[in-house]
Amino acid sequence: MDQPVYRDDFVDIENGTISREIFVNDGIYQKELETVFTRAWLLVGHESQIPNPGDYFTSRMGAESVILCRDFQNNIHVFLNTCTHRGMKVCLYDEGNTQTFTCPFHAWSFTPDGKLVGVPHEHELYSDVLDKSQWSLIEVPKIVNYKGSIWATWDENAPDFFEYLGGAKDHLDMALNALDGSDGGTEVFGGVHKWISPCNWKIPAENFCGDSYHNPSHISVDMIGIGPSAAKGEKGRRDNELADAQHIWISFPGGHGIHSALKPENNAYIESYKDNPIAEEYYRHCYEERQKALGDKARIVPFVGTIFPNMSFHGRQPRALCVWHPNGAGSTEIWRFFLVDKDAPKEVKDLLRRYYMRYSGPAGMTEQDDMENWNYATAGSLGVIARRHPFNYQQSVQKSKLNDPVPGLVSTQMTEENARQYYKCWAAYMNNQDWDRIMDHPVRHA
Amino acid sequence: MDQPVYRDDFVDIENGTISREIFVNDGIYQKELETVFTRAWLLVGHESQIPNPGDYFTSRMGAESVILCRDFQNNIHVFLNTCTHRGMKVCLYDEGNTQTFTCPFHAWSFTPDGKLVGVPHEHELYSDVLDKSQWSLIEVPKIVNYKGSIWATWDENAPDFFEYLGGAKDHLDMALNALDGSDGGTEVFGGVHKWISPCNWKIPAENFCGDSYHNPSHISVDMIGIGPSAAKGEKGRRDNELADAQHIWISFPGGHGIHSALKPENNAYIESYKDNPIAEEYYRHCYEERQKALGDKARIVPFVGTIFPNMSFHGRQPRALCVWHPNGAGSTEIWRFFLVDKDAPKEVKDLLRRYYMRYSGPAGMTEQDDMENWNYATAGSLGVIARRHPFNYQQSVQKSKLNDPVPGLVSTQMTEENARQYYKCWAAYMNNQDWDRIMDHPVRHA
Amino acid sequence: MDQPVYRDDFVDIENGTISREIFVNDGIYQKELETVFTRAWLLVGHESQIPNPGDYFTSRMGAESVILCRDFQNNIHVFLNTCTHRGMKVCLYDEGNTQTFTCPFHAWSFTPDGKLVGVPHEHELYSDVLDKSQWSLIEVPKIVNYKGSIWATWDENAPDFFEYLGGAKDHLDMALNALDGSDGGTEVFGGVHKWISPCNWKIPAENFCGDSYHNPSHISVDMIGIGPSAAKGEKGRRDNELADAQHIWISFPGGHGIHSALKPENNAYIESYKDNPIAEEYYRHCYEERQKALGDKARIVPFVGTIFPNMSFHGRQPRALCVWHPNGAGSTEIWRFFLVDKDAPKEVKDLLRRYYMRYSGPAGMTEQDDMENWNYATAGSLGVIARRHPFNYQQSVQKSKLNDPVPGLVSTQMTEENARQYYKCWAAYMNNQDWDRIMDHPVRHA
Amino acid sequence: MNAPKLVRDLAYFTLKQEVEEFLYDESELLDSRRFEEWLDLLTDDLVYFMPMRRNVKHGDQAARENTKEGEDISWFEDDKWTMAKRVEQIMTAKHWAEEPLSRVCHMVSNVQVLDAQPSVEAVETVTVKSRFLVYQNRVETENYLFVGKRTDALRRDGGSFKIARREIILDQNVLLAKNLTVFF
Amino acid sequence: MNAPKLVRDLAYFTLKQEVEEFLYDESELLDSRRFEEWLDLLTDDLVYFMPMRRNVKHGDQAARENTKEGEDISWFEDDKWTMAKRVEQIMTAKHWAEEPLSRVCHMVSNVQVLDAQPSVEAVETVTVKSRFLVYQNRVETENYLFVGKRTDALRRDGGSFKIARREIILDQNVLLAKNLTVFF
Amino acid sequence: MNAPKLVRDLAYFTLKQEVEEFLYDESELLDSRRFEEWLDLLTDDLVYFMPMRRNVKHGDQAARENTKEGEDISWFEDDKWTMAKRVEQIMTAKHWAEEPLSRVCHMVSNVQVLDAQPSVEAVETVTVKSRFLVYQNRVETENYLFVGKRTDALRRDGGSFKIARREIILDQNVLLAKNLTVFF
Ligand code: FES
Ligand code: FES
Ligand code: FES
Ligand SMILES: [Fe+3]
Ligand SMILES: [Fe+3]
Ligand SMILES: [Fe+3]
Repeated sequence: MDQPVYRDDFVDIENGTISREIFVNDGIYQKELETVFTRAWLLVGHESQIPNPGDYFTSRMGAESVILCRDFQNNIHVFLNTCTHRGMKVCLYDEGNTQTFTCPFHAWSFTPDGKLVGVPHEHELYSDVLDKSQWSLIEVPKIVNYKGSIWATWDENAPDFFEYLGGAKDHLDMALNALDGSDGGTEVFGGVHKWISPCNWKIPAENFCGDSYHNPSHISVDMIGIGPSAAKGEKGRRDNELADAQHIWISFPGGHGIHSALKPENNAYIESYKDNPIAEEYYRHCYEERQKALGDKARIVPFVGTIFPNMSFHGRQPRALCVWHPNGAGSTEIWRFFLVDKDAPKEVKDLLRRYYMRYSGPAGMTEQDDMENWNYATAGSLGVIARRHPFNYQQSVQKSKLNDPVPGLVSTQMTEENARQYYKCWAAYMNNQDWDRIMDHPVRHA
Repeated sequence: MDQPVYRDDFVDIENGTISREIFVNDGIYQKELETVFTRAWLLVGHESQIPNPGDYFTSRMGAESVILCRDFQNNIHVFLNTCTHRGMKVCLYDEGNTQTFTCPFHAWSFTPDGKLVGVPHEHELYSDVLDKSQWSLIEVPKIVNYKGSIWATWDENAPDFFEYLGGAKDHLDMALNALDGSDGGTEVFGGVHKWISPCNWKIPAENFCGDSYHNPSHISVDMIGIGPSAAKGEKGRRDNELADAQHIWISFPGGHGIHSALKPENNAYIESYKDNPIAEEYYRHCYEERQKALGDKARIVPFVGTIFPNMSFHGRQPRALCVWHPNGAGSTEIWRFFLVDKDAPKEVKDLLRRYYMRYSGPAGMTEQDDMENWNYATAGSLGVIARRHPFNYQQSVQKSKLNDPVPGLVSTQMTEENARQYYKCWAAYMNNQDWDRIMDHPVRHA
Repeated sequence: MDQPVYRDDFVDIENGTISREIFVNDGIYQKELETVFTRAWLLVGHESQIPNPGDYFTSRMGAESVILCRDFQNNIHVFLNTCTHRGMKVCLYDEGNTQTFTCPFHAWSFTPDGKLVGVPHEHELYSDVLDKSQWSLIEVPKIVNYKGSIWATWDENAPDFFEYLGGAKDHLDMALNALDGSDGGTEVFGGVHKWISPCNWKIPAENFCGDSYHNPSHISVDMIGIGPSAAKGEKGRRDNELADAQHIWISFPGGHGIHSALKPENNAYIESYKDNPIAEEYYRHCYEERQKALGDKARIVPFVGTIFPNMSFHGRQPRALCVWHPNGAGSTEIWRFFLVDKDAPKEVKDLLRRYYMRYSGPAGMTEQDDMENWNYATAGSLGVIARRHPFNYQQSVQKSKLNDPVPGLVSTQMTEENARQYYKCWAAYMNNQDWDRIMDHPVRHA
Repeated sequence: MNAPKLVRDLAYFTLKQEVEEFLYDESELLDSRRFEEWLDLLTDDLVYFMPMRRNVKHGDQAARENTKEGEDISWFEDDKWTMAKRVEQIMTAKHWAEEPLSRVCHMVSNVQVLDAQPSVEAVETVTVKSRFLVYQNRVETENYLFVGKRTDALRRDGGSFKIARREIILDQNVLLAKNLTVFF
Repeated sequence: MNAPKLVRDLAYFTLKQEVEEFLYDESELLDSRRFEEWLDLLTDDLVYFMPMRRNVKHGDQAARENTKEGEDISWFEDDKWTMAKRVEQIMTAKHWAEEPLSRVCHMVSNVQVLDAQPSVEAVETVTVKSRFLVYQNRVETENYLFVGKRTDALRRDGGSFKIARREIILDQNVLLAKNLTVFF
Repeated sequence: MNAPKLVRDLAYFTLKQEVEEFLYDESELLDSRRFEEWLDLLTDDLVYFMPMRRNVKHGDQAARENTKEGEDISWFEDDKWTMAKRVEQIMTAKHWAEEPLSRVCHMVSNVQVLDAQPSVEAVETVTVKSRFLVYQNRVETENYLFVGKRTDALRRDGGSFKIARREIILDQNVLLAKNLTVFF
C-alpha cells in the first residue's frame, strides 16, 4: 500500500527535484538493501583493530552483522556472522581473539579463515552427504585493505576498489595519510562510536557529500566556539586554517561526492591550535613537511566527503571514518572510527581525542544539531501530502565544470551537484543496471 | 499479505454487517490516509488560540503535522509543517508567536503567510533557477473559520464547508454558540488534551456519532455519580436536564451523525447544577434567554455528534471539540479542545473545567472506560479467525424517518443508522468516488 | 517487498536444505496464520484447570485469544474471545468462574455454552432483525479432551484427533499417563509459564521434535549438574535413567516428531533421584508397577516430541506440555503447563516443582540457553545475504527405517529426519492442500 | 548553590526521615490497593494538580510551558471529593479501565525538604519535593512508565502527616499512555 | 494510617540506615558481578520466591492473583543450593544466555522496615520491604526493565545481615523478557 | 562481605546524609534547567568521564569491556571548560537538539559512601557511588531512558561539596538514544 515500487521520476536531477518517497518508503528501503548494499563497496573496519592472528572485530554491512578477522596465515577476511547450519550468530562479542568461531547451538566450528572444521559426530551423522567445503562461513567475494581501511563487497562482478573509487581516491588519501603526507600513516583510536539515529541513512550520507549549505545547523557552536583555538577566543567550531582557501565541491563516477579546498599559491600555514603550543608546533611542522613532499599538490587540502553509498570521512578535524548503516527506512545505525597520526605525540593525540568527542557523535555539540535536522527532515516527509511534494535540489544547477581546477566534476561555489550525482547513481542501482551504467558520469564523457 | 485491497462487501449496510478488516488492516489504513484525509474537511483548531498576528498553534491533519497561524494581514492559514527545501519541520513548538518560520537545517525562512522570503546566498546559488513563489510552505487550498472553529481540506474540489456540513450545522451550532444562544459565544480553555489510545480511529468517531447503546460502558460512574449535582446526591455522570426530552438520532449527507434531543412543548429548565448556586443561576438564566431568542426552536438541545470523518463534539457537558487523529491502524492520537461561554462567570468556568477534567480525557472517569472498550474491541478483531466474522450493525434497521420531527434521516429510538450511513460514506471515499456520490444520502432523495 | 509469496523450493528435503525465508519473512508468517493455524489441531489447556461448571481459562490459538470453559451441563467449550457485536474481548481475566460473559462495551451477554442470551433493549431495537442464534460466541467446530489435555481446531473438515495424532499417540500417552502407566493419571500444577521469546515459533517446535544434536547448547548445566541427583554429585541436567537405553527418533504422518528411547530386555530401573529417598522410592515403585502392567511394552520410555504444528511435550523430566504461540515472524509467546502424577506424594510433587522451575522456562537454567540460540538464529537470518543461504538439514539423510524397531519412520541415530518431515508437512499446509496430502508420509506408503 | 534554604542540622534530618517514611508508607498503600486508607492521608482541602506541558521556545518556559492551575485545562485539578469518587469508582468493580486491576509500583527518590513552617522543630506544614517513577502493567502486556516530580505540602497530623497539596510534573507532552487511572 | 507498626525512634532509624546500606552494598555486588561474594549474603536456609501474577476479577486478588509458594509453579522458588548452581553456571563461561555478560543495574528505593524481632534494639531478624528497578542491557540492543517489590527477611550476622528470605513481586503477567538470568 | 570499608558510625551516616542532600540538590538544579548554577558545582579541575562498553568474552571484562580514560574514544571525557561550553550552547537558544528544551528527570538511588579522606570526621574528599535513572522526553513523543552508575569524587567546599570527578557507567552498548544532550 504505502510501498509503490521505485519509479524513475522519483529522481529528476535535470529539474533538481527528488521525491520524498525514497527517504521514507519501506518498500524502497527493502529494495535498497537488495540492490545497493549487495553490490557497492562498503567500509568494514580498520586493520589496526585486528593486529594479530585470531583477532576479530564484529562489524556490519548494510543491515547485516559481519566478522572482520585475521586468520593464522595473516590474511584478513570478512564473513557473514551466521552459522551455515541453522543461522545462529557465531560471534556475539564486539571484538576479541579466538582460535575458532564455535557455534553455541550445535557446536559446528569454523577457523578464522572461514573453514568448517568441526562437526560433532560428523562421521556417524553426515558421512558421504555433508560436503564441509560447501558450508564454510559465508565470505565476501571481494575485499581490499586500503591504507589500513578495510572495504568489501558482496558482488564478485563489482569493479576493483580503485576503479570504483576513481578520482575520489586522492581526497580520501588525505584522510588516511599522516598530516605530513606520509602514506597511510594513520591509526584509529580505540572505541568506536555506535548509536541509533532516527533518520533515513541517505540524509547523513548526502550531508557529508558536500552539503556545506547546512551551516545554519551549527550556528550555536559557531557562536560560542569549540575549536582547538577556542580557549584563546576563536569562535567557530573548527580551526580556521581554510580561511584563505578556495572551497571546491567535486563529484566522481560511482556517486562519490567530495568537498575539499585549494590553498593559494603561497600556501601558508595558518595558526589553528592556539590552545596548545605542542599541537600548534606539530601541525605547523607536518604542514611544512607535507609541502616539501608534495609541492604544489599540497595546495589541495581535505575537508569531507562521501564514498557511495554510506561511508563518509572527515579529512580535516575531527578526522574520522563514518558509516551510515541502514536500519529501517527511518532509522540509521551510525558508526564512527576516529583517525589520528600513528606517530603524533601523546599531547596531540589527547587534544584531538577530546576535540573529537566534543564535536562528533551523540555527545558532539556539532553533530547533535545535525541529527536533530536529519531526524525531523525524515519525520516531516512521512505523510501522504508531504510525499506529493518533492525535495528541492536546484542549488547551482549547471554550474559545475569538468576537471577544472582539479579532476572531477567541480564546482567552486556551494552546490547540490554532488547530491544530484549521488542520487543519479543510486537510481542506477535501484534499476539493477550493470556496472557501466552505474559508473556512468559526466567525467566519463569528458 | 495481511493487506487485501479494500472490498465493497466489507461494508454491507443493507444486512447491517461491516467487516473487521476496516478496523485492523494496515493496507486499508494507508488507503484511508490517501483517500479520506486528503479530501474531507478536518478540524484544525480554534481562532481563540491565535488571537494576534504572528501567533501560531501546531496542529494535525490526518497523520501529518500542520501549522495554524495568523499572518500580519490578520489572515488565518494552515500549512504543512515541513520545509519545502528538504523537509525539516519548520516548527517544533506547540504554540507561540513569530515573525518568520526559519528552518533550522539550511535557514530557508517563511513568513506566516507561507511565502518563502529567505534563501541564504540566493543570488549566487539559485539565480534564475529557483522560483521562490513555487516553494512557499505547502498550504491547504480551502479553509474556513466557523464561529471560531477552524476547518481545512486538502481537496480544492471539496464542496464548501456549509454544503459539506449540511443539516449537521444546526446541531454543531449549539456547541459553538453560547448557552444563551448568542452566536459563536464560546472560546476554548487553554490546554489541549493530547494522548495516544490503542484503537482504530473510526471506533471513537462512530461512538460519538450516536452510539447511545454503549451506556453499560459507564455503569461505574453512573453508580457513583460524578455530575454537577453529584455532591447533592444525584447519581449518573451528567446533569439530568434531558430527563423529559425525546432523544433523536440524525444522519446527514457526508456521513455526519448527530445525537440531539427535543424538549417538550413547555420546555422547562431542569435544575442540574445543584452543587453550585452561581452555576445553577447562570444555566437557568441562559436557558431562559435562549428560549426568548429562539422560541420553539429552543426545544432542540444538543448532545453529541460526529462530523465526518474524525471530528466529534460534545454539545452539552462536558462541552468539547474532539479530533481522532489516525495514528496507525491500531492507534489513535486523540486531541480535545474544551469549550466554554466567553462571558460565563469565573465560578462557572472553574466548575466546568473541573467537571470536564474528571469526565473527559485520559484522566476522565467516564472516558477511561470508553477507551478500554475501544482498545480491546480493536485488539479482539486482529486475528485471522476474528476477521472472518463481521461486526453487527443491525440495530433499528429501517426504523429511521426522513425530516421528521426534524430535518435529516431521523430516528426517535436508539439506532445504528448513523453508523451505517457513516460507513456508507466512508466506503465512497475508499472507492475514490466523486463528491456527488460521497454526498449521496437518503435525505437527498426525499 | 521483503515478502515474496511462499515458494516450493523453500523446503527441499531431498537435498536437506530449507530457506531462511520461512523463519523471517513477514508475508510467510501471515500465510501461516491463515493456512496452518486455522486448520491444525492445537493444544488449548487442561481439564484440571476448569474443574467446575462456569470455570474458565483464557488461552490462545495461533495469535488469537480464546476462552476454554465448562458450561453448566458440564460440557467443555472453546470460544474466540471477542464479542460478536463489535469485537470487544468478553473476558480480560486469565481464569475464573462466571455465570455469563458479559461484554463491557454494550453489555451483550453470553452463557458459558456460547449462547447470546442478553441483548439490552432487544425488543425495541432488534425485533425481527437480529437472529440471536446466529450471533453466539464464535466456537471451534472440533474439540477433544484427551486424557485431560484439551485440543481444538478451526477446520470442521480436519481429521479426528486420533487419526491426526496417529502413531504419535503412544508416545504422548506416556507424558499424560501416570508414571506407573495408569491411564491419564496426571494433572497440571497451578501456574502457567507465559513469556515472550524473540524467535520464530517453528524453531522451538523443531527443537523439540527431535533435535538432540543441540546438546552443546547445554554444556554449562551439564558441567555443573542440576538434576535430581546433582546434590549427590551427579553431573548433567537430567536424571541418567536412559543411560542404558537406545534412543529412537520417530516421524509420523501429520508432521509429528518424537524422540523416545528403548530400554534393554532386562529393563532395569536406574537410580536417578538420589537426592531424595522418597522420590527415589516413588520412582522405583512406579517403574516396577508400569513394567508389571505393560510388560515388554514398558521398554519404550518417553523423552520429548512435537505434535504439529506448535505443541511440544517433555515426557520425562521436566514433564510438561508446551505451546509455541506465533507472535510475529520473529517473536513467540511461549506457554508451558507442567505435569505431575495426581497421586504422587507431596514430597515428590515439591521436588519436581522445584526441578521444573530451575530447568524450564525463562528462569530455567537449561532452557535459557536454548532461547539464546533460538533468538540469534532468527536474528542471524534476517538479512538479504543471509536469506540467500538456506539452512542445512542433511543430518542422517536416508538413514531412517519404517516401523523398525517401533512403528513410524524410525532412526536409531540422531537425525534431522523428524525436522525434514515436519517441514514437508508444513509446506503442504502452506500450499492449501487437502488433508490427504497433508497427512501424506512415508509410513503411509509402507 | 541556590539549594533549599533550611539548615541541615539534626532536627532537619530527623524531619526528613519522617517525611521519607511517610512517602514510602503512602506508596505502599497505593501499590497494595488500600485506596480508602490512602484517602485518609488527604486533607479535606486537598489540591491535586497535574499540568500538561507544552513545547515552547527558549525563554517562554516560565510563561507558557505548563498549563495553569485555576485557569487552564490540565490533566488533574482535583479536590478531595473527586479523589474519593475515583476510589469509589474502582471499588464498583465495574471500572473497566481498572478491571482487572493494574499492577502498579511507585518508586520515590530524591526526597527534598524545601521548607518547614513555622519551623523545623515545631513543624506544621512541610514542603517536600520528590521524584517518582510509576510503573503500570495491565492485563497481558500493557505497560506504561510515568516519570516526573512531585511537590507536596504535608500538614502535621499527630505523629504523622496529611497531604494538603500535591503538584505533579509528569515529564511528557503528548501523554504516552491510554489512561491516567493510577494515583501519583 | 495502617503503616508499619514500629515506633520511628532513633533506634529505628539507625536500624533502617543499616538495612539500606546492606541493600545497596548487595546491589553493588550483583552489578559488579561479584556473584560468589553475593552468595555469601544468603543464609543456608534461604527461600527465594517470585510468584507469577494473574489477571483476576475484583475481589479475587487475595485468593487467585499470585501463584502460591509450596504449591504452584512460580518464576522462582529456589533454595541456596539452586542459587549457588545459578552462579556456578555463569562462571562456566558457557552459559550462553549470559555470555557475554549482561550489563545490569539494580536501583533500590522505598526501603521500609516492617518488623524487627525480638526488638529494634537487639534485632535478630528484620523484615524489610523495598521497591526495585532492575535494568538489563545485553549484546547490542537487548533491553529489559523489571520493576516491582521485594520483601526480605534479613538475619543479623555480626556487624551485618544475611538474607534468609526474599519474596519478589514482579509487576508483570506475561513476562516481558526472554529470560530471567538476573538476580533480584 | 567485601563492602565499602568505612565504619558505619554516626559520623559516617551524617556525612552520607549530607552527600545525599548534595546529589538531590544537584539533580534539582539540572532538572529545573539552572545550568549555570550547576556549573558552579564543578571544580576547575573536573574530570567528567563516560566510557563506551563492549561485549567481550567472560574473563576479558577488566581488560576490554570499557573504553579507557586518557587513551580511547569514549562518550565523554570532558573538563570544566567543555562542560561550560555545553551549557553556553544551550543558552544560545539555537542548539537545535535542545530546542525546545527536553523534559528531564534525574532519579538518584543507592547512594554509597565508598571513601572519605583524610577521615570521615574531617573530610576533604569523599568518594560516592550512586545509581541513576535519567528520563528524557522531548518534543511530542521522543523518549529516552538512561540507567547506570556514577562514581563521584566530591570535594569539601565550606558547608557543601563540589564535584571534582564523575565517572558515569551507562549500561548500554550501542547507544539507544539519538543524542547525549543531558548531563548525568
Ligand atoms: S546453528 Fe550453528 S551449529 Fe547448528
Ligand atoms: S530543509 Fe529547510 S532549509 Fe533546508
Ligand atoms: S461490543 Fe460487545 S456488546 Fe457491543
Ligand atoms: Fe554538519
Ligand atoms: Fe462513552
Ligand atoms: Fe534444549
